[in-house]
Amino acid sequence: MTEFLPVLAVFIPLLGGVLQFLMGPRAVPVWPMVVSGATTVCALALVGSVTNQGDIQHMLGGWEAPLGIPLRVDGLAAVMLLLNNVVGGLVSLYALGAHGRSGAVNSHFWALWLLLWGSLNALFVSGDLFNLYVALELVSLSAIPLVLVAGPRKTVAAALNYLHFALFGSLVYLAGVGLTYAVAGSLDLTLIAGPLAEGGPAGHMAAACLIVGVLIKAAIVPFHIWLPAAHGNAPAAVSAVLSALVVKSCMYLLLRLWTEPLAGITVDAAAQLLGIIGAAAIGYGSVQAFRQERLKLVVAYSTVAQLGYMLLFFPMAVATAWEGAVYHGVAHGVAKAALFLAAGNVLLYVGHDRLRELRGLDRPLALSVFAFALAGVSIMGLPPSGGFIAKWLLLSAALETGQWWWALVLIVGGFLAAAYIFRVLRYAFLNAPGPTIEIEGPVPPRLMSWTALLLGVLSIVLGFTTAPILGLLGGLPGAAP
Amino acid sequence: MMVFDSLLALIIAALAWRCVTVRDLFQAIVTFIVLGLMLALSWTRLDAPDLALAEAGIGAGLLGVLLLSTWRVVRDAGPDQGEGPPPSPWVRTAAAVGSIALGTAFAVVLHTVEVDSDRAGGLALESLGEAGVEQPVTAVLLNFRSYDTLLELGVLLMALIGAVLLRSPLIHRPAAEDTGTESPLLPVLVTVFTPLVLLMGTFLVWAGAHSPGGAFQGGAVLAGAGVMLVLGGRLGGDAQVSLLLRALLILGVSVFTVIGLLLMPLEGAFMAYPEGLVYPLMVTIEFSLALSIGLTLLLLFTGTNGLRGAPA
Amino acid sequence: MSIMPEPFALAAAALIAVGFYGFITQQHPLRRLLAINIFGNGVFMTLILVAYWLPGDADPVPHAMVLTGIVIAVSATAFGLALIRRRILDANRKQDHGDD
Amino acid sequence: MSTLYQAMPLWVLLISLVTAVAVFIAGEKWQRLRTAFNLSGAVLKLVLVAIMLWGVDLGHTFVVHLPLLPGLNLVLQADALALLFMSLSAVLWLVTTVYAIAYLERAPDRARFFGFFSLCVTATMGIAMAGNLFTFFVFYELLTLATWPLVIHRGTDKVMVAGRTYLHYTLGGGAVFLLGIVLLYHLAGPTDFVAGGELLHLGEDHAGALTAIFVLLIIGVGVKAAIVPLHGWLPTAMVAPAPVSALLHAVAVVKAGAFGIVRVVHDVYGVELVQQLHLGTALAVVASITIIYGSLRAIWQTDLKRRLAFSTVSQVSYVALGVAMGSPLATIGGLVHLVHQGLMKITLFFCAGAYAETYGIHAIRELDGIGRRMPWTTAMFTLGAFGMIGVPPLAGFISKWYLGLGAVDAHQYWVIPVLLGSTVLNAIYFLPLLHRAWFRPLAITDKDRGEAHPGLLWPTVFTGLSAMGVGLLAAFAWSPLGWVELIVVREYGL
Repeated sequence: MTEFLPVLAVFIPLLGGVLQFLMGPRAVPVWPMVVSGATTVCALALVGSVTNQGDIQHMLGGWEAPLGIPLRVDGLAAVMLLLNNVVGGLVSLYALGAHGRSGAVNSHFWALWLLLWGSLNALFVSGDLFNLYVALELVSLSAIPLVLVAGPRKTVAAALNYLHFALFGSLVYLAGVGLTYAVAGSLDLTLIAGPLAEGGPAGHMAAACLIVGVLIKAAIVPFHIWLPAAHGNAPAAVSAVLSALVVKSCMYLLLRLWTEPLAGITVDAAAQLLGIIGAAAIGYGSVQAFRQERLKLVVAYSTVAQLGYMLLFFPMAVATAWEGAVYHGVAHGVAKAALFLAAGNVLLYVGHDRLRELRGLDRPLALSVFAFALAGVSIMGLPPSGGFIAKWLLLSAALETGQWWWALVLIVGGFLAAAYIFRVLRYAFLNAPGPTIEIEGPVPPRLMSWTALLLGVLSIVLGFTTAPILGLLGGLPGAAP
Repeated sequence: MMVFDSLLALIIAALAWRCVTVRDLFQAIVTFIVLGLMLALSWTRLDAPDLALAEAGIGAGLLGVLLLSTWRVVRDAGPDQGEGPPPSPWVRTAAAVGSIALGTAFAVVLHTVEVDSDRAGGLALESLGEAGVEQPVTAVLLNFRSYDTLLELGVLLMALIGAVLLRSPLIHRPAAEDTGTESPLLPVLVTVFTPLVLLMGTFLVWAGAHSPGGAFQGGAVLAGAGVMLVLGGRLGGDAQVSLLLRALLILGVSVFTVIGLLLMPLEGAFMAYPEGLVYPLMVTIEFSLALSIGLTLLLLFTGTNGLRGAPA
Repeated sequence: MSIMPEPFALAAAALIAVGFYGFITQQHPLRRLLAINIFGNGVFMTLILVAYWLPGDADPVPHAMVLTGIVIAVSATAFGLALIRRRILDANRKQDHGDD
Repeated sequence: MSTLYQAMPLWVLLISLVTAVAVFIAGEKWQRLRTAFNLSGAVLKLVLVAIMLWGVDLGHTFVVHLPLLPGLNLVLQADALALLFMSLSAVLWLVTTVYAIAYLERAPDRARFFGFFSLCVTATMGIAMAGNLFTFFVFYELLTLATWPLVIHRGTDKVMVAGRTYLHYTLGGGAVFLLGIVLLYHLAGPTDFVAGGELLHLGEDHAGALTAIFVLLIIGVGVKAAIVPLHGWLPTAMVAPAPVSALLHAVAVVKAGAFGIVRVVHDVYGVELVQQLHLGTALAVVASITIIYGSLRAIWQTDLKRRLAFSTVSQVSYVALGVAMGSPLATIGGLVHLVHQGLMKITLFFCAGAYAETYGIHAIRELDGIGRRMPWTTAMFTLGAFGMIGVPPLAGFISKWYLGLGAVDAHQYWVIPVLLGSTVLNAIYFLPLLHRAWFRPLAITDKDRGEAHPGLLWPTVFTGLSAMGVGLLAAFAWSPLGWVELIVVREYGL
């Protein structure tokens, strides 16, 4: 039974989304909630069985590699599945409040969201290079229409820009897949490391294409230009998923590719370059976040910055850095979802999210502001929170490898994050004359406030659950235990 | 043949260059369509008739019609649809240098790559007997790597939902405008050719099991027939989508998934088929795929929720 | 592989280079989509060459990949065209009729 | 039973955390329920701490481990030193809560205030019980985060500027501290707080690195302890409501910093290593400079709370001075000042708050003649001020006496003029206040409203009398001095 779980984790939401499309508005919200629940349960069962019994592999169609496509769930995939489905489940609950009423657009929202959820699961369990390309496309092409749910008029430009980059990035990745196949004759992630390493220029070209393609899709500086508009204008639930999970899935892929198929071919210069790009992303994203005048744009630029931390793994490449990078991914995912959901509640209540006019917000929206603050703690990397543990691990790794300059990047990055998070909180607590909230909208339903808060609390709780999560993750692939 | 190939390659490169650099949008689109056809031609030279068919039908044909229709919207909107200022000379130079470096690197790599002959494809050719179909590409698409194909159908469906969300139909221009520019012959052509095209599509799907063709090519041809009907005014977009149409749209992915899931406990693997049933299952899947693909492509073309027969 | 220039390999490289150039320099969203598709065609050509280089029959695996890739690229492009149309419609409709 | 008993640190921590959550949930609406939660939490905590005091006195150990990473644990342990700080916090939390309920009677956002107030105490308890630097840091930063909303509670533009200054200092200090910890763990591996430290064996080979790390760690905790030149935030943070200032100065923030200095010197490096690296004298010099500088600045302040703030800058460094000299007697003086200064300073701030709340008095010149209107409050103020100056037999005298003995013991004779100078300066900035309050004609023109609200007065009387009591009863075993002697005996293995 356990070997069927990966398939179910992918196809319960995928089929659920397809059937939602078939049934239309009448099925909202019962059917999507049933599917969300089933998906979460199934995925958590999968994670549980990986925890207990180790890696799971399922050869699709019964064909052995390299002919068939393997589904594999190892520690890294299990951790990402855990993140994806916990955040996904909570976002579904939030969306029940935001998109729970019947209606054509809401029906499409649920269909797309379930499809996206399944696509992300598909990405995490895939063990095949080309299948990962298809999964990447699935993720992008369900994510982009989701942006439009906020109303096409204000999102169409952002969606178009997003599509350009997503499409281009995946074609670059596909070029890498093609070259890899030429050199290795296989697409199975476990079979291509050796041939790629001996592949000469073609091997290097393949590796470069794979990495650059994923970087484009992950919105890493300088390929980030599509991200703020898309993440900043989408509906709150979608922004949360995009920032917490979608770009994260690309970072996951980068970690996976780098440590497994490309392990023999990566050169130190490339690793250092990735680290420098990461540092640039941290600096640029944070400064931009500080300069934004709209709450959701602050959060969106914060994503640009936070993704940079995961790139710091590559130059250090020791077990501590590995754990730090993955843990950062998890912590950021949870915290960023909380931030966007809280921002969504603000938007619902105030009708806009212009920072300067959000004075005294903590009185009507105490729960959401509190959720924002809790998640902010993790984003700043302050204890006790998941973000702090990740920062601690990365700091340790920087000293362990003698590359102390990354430690400086981490410390400065923390300050910059504090600057933009406290700037938002300052306005929320401000009780001084100035532009204030004019039209008070509906108070967000409890469900929406509490899911945001729950995610905020989770991002703090992650500061104490390191041992089980890192135990599930396992050590750096290929390193001596 | 070397000369012919070289000439073809040169034409391809030149067309690509022209498509990117030509000032006029219409010419760029036409160049792109011709480029697609030239690519199809070159791919027949590379032992890939299936792909040539697909490229000609989908990549050049269907996409070409879609591009031209969109071009009309752009043209009607007036001249000022360019996005922002043109890039600075510095950007141009950097892009030129970058692309030359990229192209050179690719050319070098493609000439020096030591291809591994012991590969999955060889295995696929050897295992054709177990796949239920004789055509190797169909075998890979529907059996060995059927999971990719299944997910790909998801991509199609998502693109469709996205287009529906946009509510930017192509085919609701006032009919009076259109009739002036279109040939009076068109309705006749449509009447004559549509059944033929439909027949051809069906044949392509069925033939996919043995010879070049298959669900995608067949689906594309079906969509082509639909496009002809739409252009001929026989079929129009509709803001509402009927349950039947939705059912047909998801037929492919549902049949594929449900068969896979139902047989999973029996066969011990998702999308594994019992030996005796392989062929009928393949054909069932293939036809439902073609139908869904065709309809999806057609709806992507009309950009509407649904379809309805238009009054003559 | 021989050192003899292979015309189609050069064509693939040219498509990739030109597509990349267009992606960077084109401002119009439709032109940019065309450039991306040209880049994609270069990638597909590469895959077909890889298939072609298998001794004996052509390798069906890259062919299947290309077929999948074409369908994905076309549907994404079709969606992109819908986006472009919507954008133009919005730009034209100064007096909007609301979003949903 | 035994596991539950062993896990006492966790319960003590949770009780204020749960109180915080309950207060947040009760919200603005249910004021009585909220107050009930608040007070019962504070009382319950006091009971738990009393049980632990009794346990530690009997030699029980309380340790809770939560493994986070291989070799990295969250450790809560209650040793005698921890309990010194915990008892102070638990008592003053209850008192301050009562005071704050009265003080904020009609103010808005009370739920937020009391929620973060409880969170602040949680953090302080965590700091007290932290069993290693990592745990210490976790709660140290939590304290920063929990106090920020209290500092900016009023939400005006001016307050926000102060809040920003506060963050600049504390987050900066936190980052330096973190760097120090990571470097130390990298050098020596994760080590728990142990009397005498575990780093002595590294002293030979890594003297430079250890010195650098020591400096980083002291800067990290020195920011909160307001050691010159890291004290800038403290006078600015005076914009906070009076109970917050009281808490910040007497219990939570500055004490956390001072307590951190004690932990670093005693339980991470160990007195022996600190002396071996010549860091003790350096720290003592910095502390002395702070003592004199703070007192000097206090003289020129015209605002009552600001004068008290600079007084705090000065007084807290007595703790650092005591531990830096490395003699048992000086350590006794420093540690006992942790408690004594807390009681005295909180009394003074309570009085300042009562003056401000009752007659709107902020500037020192407005104090003229207030002793006749508010005799009890002013009497307590007088007690606190005399204590600060070090008039025998009040609490401050005990501290200074032991510091002086310690200086002689450690042959650091230059410290004695510092202590004497500080005493003179204390007198210079406190005595005129008392003179004004008792002997000048009344300055304010408001109508006579008599004494402060009982909710403000009684906590003040309690802390004022305690400040006197711990001095008078210092010879008893259960006095702070007795307890500190126990700590020092255990610490130095005498």
